[in-house]
Amino acid sequence: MTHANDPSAGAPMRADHPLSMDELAAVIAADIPSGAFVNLGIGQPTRIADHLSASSGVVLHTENGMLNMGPRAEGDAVDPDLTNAGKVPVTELPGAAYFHQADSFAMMRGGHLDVCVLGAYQVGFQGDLANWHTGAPDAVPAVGGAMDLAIGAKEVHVMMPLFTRSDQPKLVPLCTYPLTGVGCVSRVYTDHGVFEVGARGVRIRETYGVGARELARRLGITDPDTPPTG
Amino acid sequence: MTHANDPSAGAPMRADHPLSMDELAAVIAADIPSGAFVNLGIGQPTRIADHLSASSGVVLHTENGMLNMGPRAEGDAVDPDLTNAGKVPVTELPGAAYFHQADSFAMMRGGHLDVCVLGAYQVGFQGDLANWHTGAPDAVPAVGGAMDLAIGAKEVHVMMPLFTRSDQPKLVPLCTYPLTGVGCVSRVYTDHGVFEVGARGVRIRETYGVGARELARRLGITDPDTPPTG
Amino acid sequence: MSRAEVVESADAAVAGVEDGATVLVGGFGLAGMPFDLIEALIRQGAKDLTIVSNNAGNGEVGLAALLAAGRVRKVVCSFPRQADSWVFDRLYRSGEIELELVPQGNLAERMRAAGAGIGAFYCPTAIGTPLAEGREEREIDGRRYLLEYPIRGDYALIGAYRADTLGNLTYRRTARNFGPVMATAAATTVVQVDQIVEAGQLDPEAVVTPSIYVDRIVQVQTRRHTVQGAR
Amino acid sequence: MSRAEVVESADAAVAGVEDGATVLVGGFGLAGMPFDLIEALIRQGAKDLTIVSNNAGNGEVGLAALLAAGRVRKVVCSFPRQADSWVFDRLYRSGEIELELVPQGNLAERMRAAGAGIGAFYCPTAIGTPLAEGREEREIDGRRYLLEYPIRGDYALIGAYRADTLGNLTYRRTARNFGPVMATAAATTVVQVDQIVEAGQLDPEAVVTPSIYVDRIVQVQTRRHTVQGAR
Repeated sequence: MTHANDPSAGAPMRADHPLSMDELAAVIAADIPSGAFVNLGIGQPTRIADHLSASSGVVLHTENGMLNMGPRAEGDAVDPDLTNAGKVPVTELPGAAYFHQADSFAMMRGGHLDVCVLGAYQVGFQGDLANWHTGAPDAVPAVGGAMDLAIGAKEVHVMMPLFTRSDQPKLVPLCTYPLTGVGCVSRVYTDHGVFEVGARGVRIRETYGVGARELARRLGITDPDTPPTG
Repeated sequence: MTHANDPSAGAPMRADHPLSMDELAAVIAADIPSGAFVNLGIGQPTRIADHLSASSGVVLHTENGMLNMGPRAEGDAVDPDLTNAGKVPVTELPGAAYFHQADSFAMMRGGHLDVCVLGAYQVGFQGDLANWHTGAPDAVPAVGGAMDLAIGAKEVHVMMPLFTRSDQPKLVPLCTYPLTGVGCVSRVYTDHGVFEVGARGVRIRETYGVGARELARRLGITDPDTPPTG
Repeated sequence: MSRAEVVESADAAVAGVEDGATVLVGGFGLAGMPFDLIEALIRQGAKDLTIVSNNAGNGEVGLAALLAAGRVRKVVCSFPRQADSWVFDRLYRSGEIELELVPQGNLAERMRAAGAGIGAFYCPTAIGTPLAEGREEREIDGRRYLLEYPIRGDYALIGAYRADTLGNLTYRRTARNFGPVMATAAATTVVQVDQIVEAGQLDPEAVVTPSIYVDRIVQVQTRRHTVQGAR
Repeated sequence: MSRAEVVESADAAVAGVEDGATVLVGGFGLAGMPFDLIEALIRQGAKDLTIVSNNAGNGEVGLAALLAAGRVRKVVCSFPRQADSWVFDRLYRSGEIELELVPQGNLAERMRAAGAGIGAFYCPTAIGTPLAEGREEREIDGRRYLLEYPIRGDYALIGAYRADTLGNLTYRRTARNFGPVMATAAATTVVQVDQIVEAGQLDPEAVVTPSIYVDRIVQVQTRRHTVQGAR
């Protein structure tokens, strides 16, 4: 099995405005290599499925035990025995397979998924991921399969708004929220731009409606690789 | 799941002659509790299957990946894709299930089999088992699933002639052959008698064509539990 | 002996569950949840239970009803917080219930280990996170792992689709989830199914849980529920 | 990317196997052995191979033919000694081939661990025996265990019954044996099947190896052999 993702694969999108989450989902979908095995996290990342064409041959995995998951089920197609990881009724595509939880997580943890796309509270410049717990003392913690995906998928990508409602960056030098995984994220898709992160630090791949220099300044990115235009 | 075997279950067989391996197989078959899940080792123990009635509800496991294995296949029923652990073509009974090797050995090692019956080179008074390697320097060693059964089945029983061709006992104070498992055997069925072995030492349950005192003397058994008659 | 027993009612199926028992409960959200067995367990009355399940109940049904009845001392699960997990949330916030949070893959693999005779295993999940606390760490081939121990149940209550009279099981779609793993990890495995057929009626190639793992089977009119966008 | 490729010949299926590679070879005796892939591997010419398989060849066919061709440096297996394993026996006794003997359950579980991301695991098999030598021991809950590490393959060559065009597999009876485990443990998994069908033609509940584990598929006229009473 070869490495699923080529950083140069996504044709940079030139946008003069911050992207909606739906536009962002289309950007991510276009980046996913044909034939890849992909897990889409609950929440925003599930939108990506709507932008994957059947001809892409992308196969969706859902951690509750299925490969070749189809779109959300509507009306009579709803079967309570067939849901995605978010417990939303979905459908089955030709060539689907069902398996139990130990087999499903063996698949995830054994490095067989090419890409997973997760939501996040924060991502660190080195690729640390925080997406399971705000750390608030009265919060009920819940982790699900997030930590398994973080260490298991060949490529862990994040889809999130770049700033909180109170305008704090969610791409940060060091996460302050409890971690889901260490150094596991390689790419972050946001409404304001796409970032490569990891051991060598953060690099801005493209921006939407903001200049790269301006974005780098707001986030405190000093990497010289950051392209001068946005 | 409850303990499969009751030491008092086998109605003692009164025989005035050493048993043939086939007669011994019948003794063992009669001891196997109704409905038990059983693995029969390659070689002599496979004969036991011929003495299990369908009404016993005993379910045979074969470590190459099947439950509810049927008798040896003959003629047109031979299917090269359906063999026992000895690679002999067998048949399938109603209610059979197939599974792969990791699942099959999970079943064995997880303590789910009620009884396995294995052949042996030697058994120690404390229940040590030696059945995989003579220790001869020019021998090609082979272990298969023997060590997994030794640690995995709830009850490990041995079926063997009590003496070698050169008249050496095979039930011995301490095994001299390389071990398959430590203290794992609880009962030894032989042509001359049946023995309970284990941490408390060896006890003669019944004898065939020889007195218990005489047998105890030949084997060097000093346990006072040994019954006085044979 | 170990042969599975077909019983006449969900009440008969859950007979004997002791106070303080550890009970593995199948289901991912509501898919695969053994509603009838849980309701029978509520009637049966065992208390001070430790429940191992992926979630901690949805709405007022199934596991949530057992929690609401005050029978559960501790929940071991991966994802208690859901849009409709108000029963658990209230008990947790008021300190009336203990929570052990386990990543979903560890939950599954630790039960598999229990069923497979594995004493412990090294897994990279949760390295460097708060859930690594108190766990032994080891580096193998340059990668960091945590040592994880088996999770065993006194009972497993699971839902399946079809059983044959010997106890072989098949499941439906993603309702399969934890059933096959829990069936291997419990001393006594109790299954509710839609349909019981004669031995020989299930395709031996398609049996998911072999009969050796099943102790009691009851046929019920399984109700199925959906949770829309809950997790 | 990872999507399985249907190739036209066994020769195309084994293209690229490097000298010195570790190759997992399916089959228990002759049941499930991928004869056509092995013959293609002999033609392909890779040498100095490490072969991981349950046995070490029967008669003159399959694995025995690969050994006879002098391509194998080392065999990792559980049961080399069989009535008709004369090829291996000769090479072993003359010191021309190395043997690593692994209990059958460890062979399977160590490959499963490789496929499942488990760094190592504790198992009671072989405790107190010569095969425990050099292994780390640990007591857990009063029982003794040995630490076992994953076995990974560069390639897996396996036989299955049906594949769909995506690479989902089903097997036949006990020919299933090591196939599903090996498929998860190799960087490149190559499968010979009796029949390739369109996606959607296999029952999703009865798929044994999901497509994600399969890289190359070739349809062949599988020959089946029996070994009478060999082991």
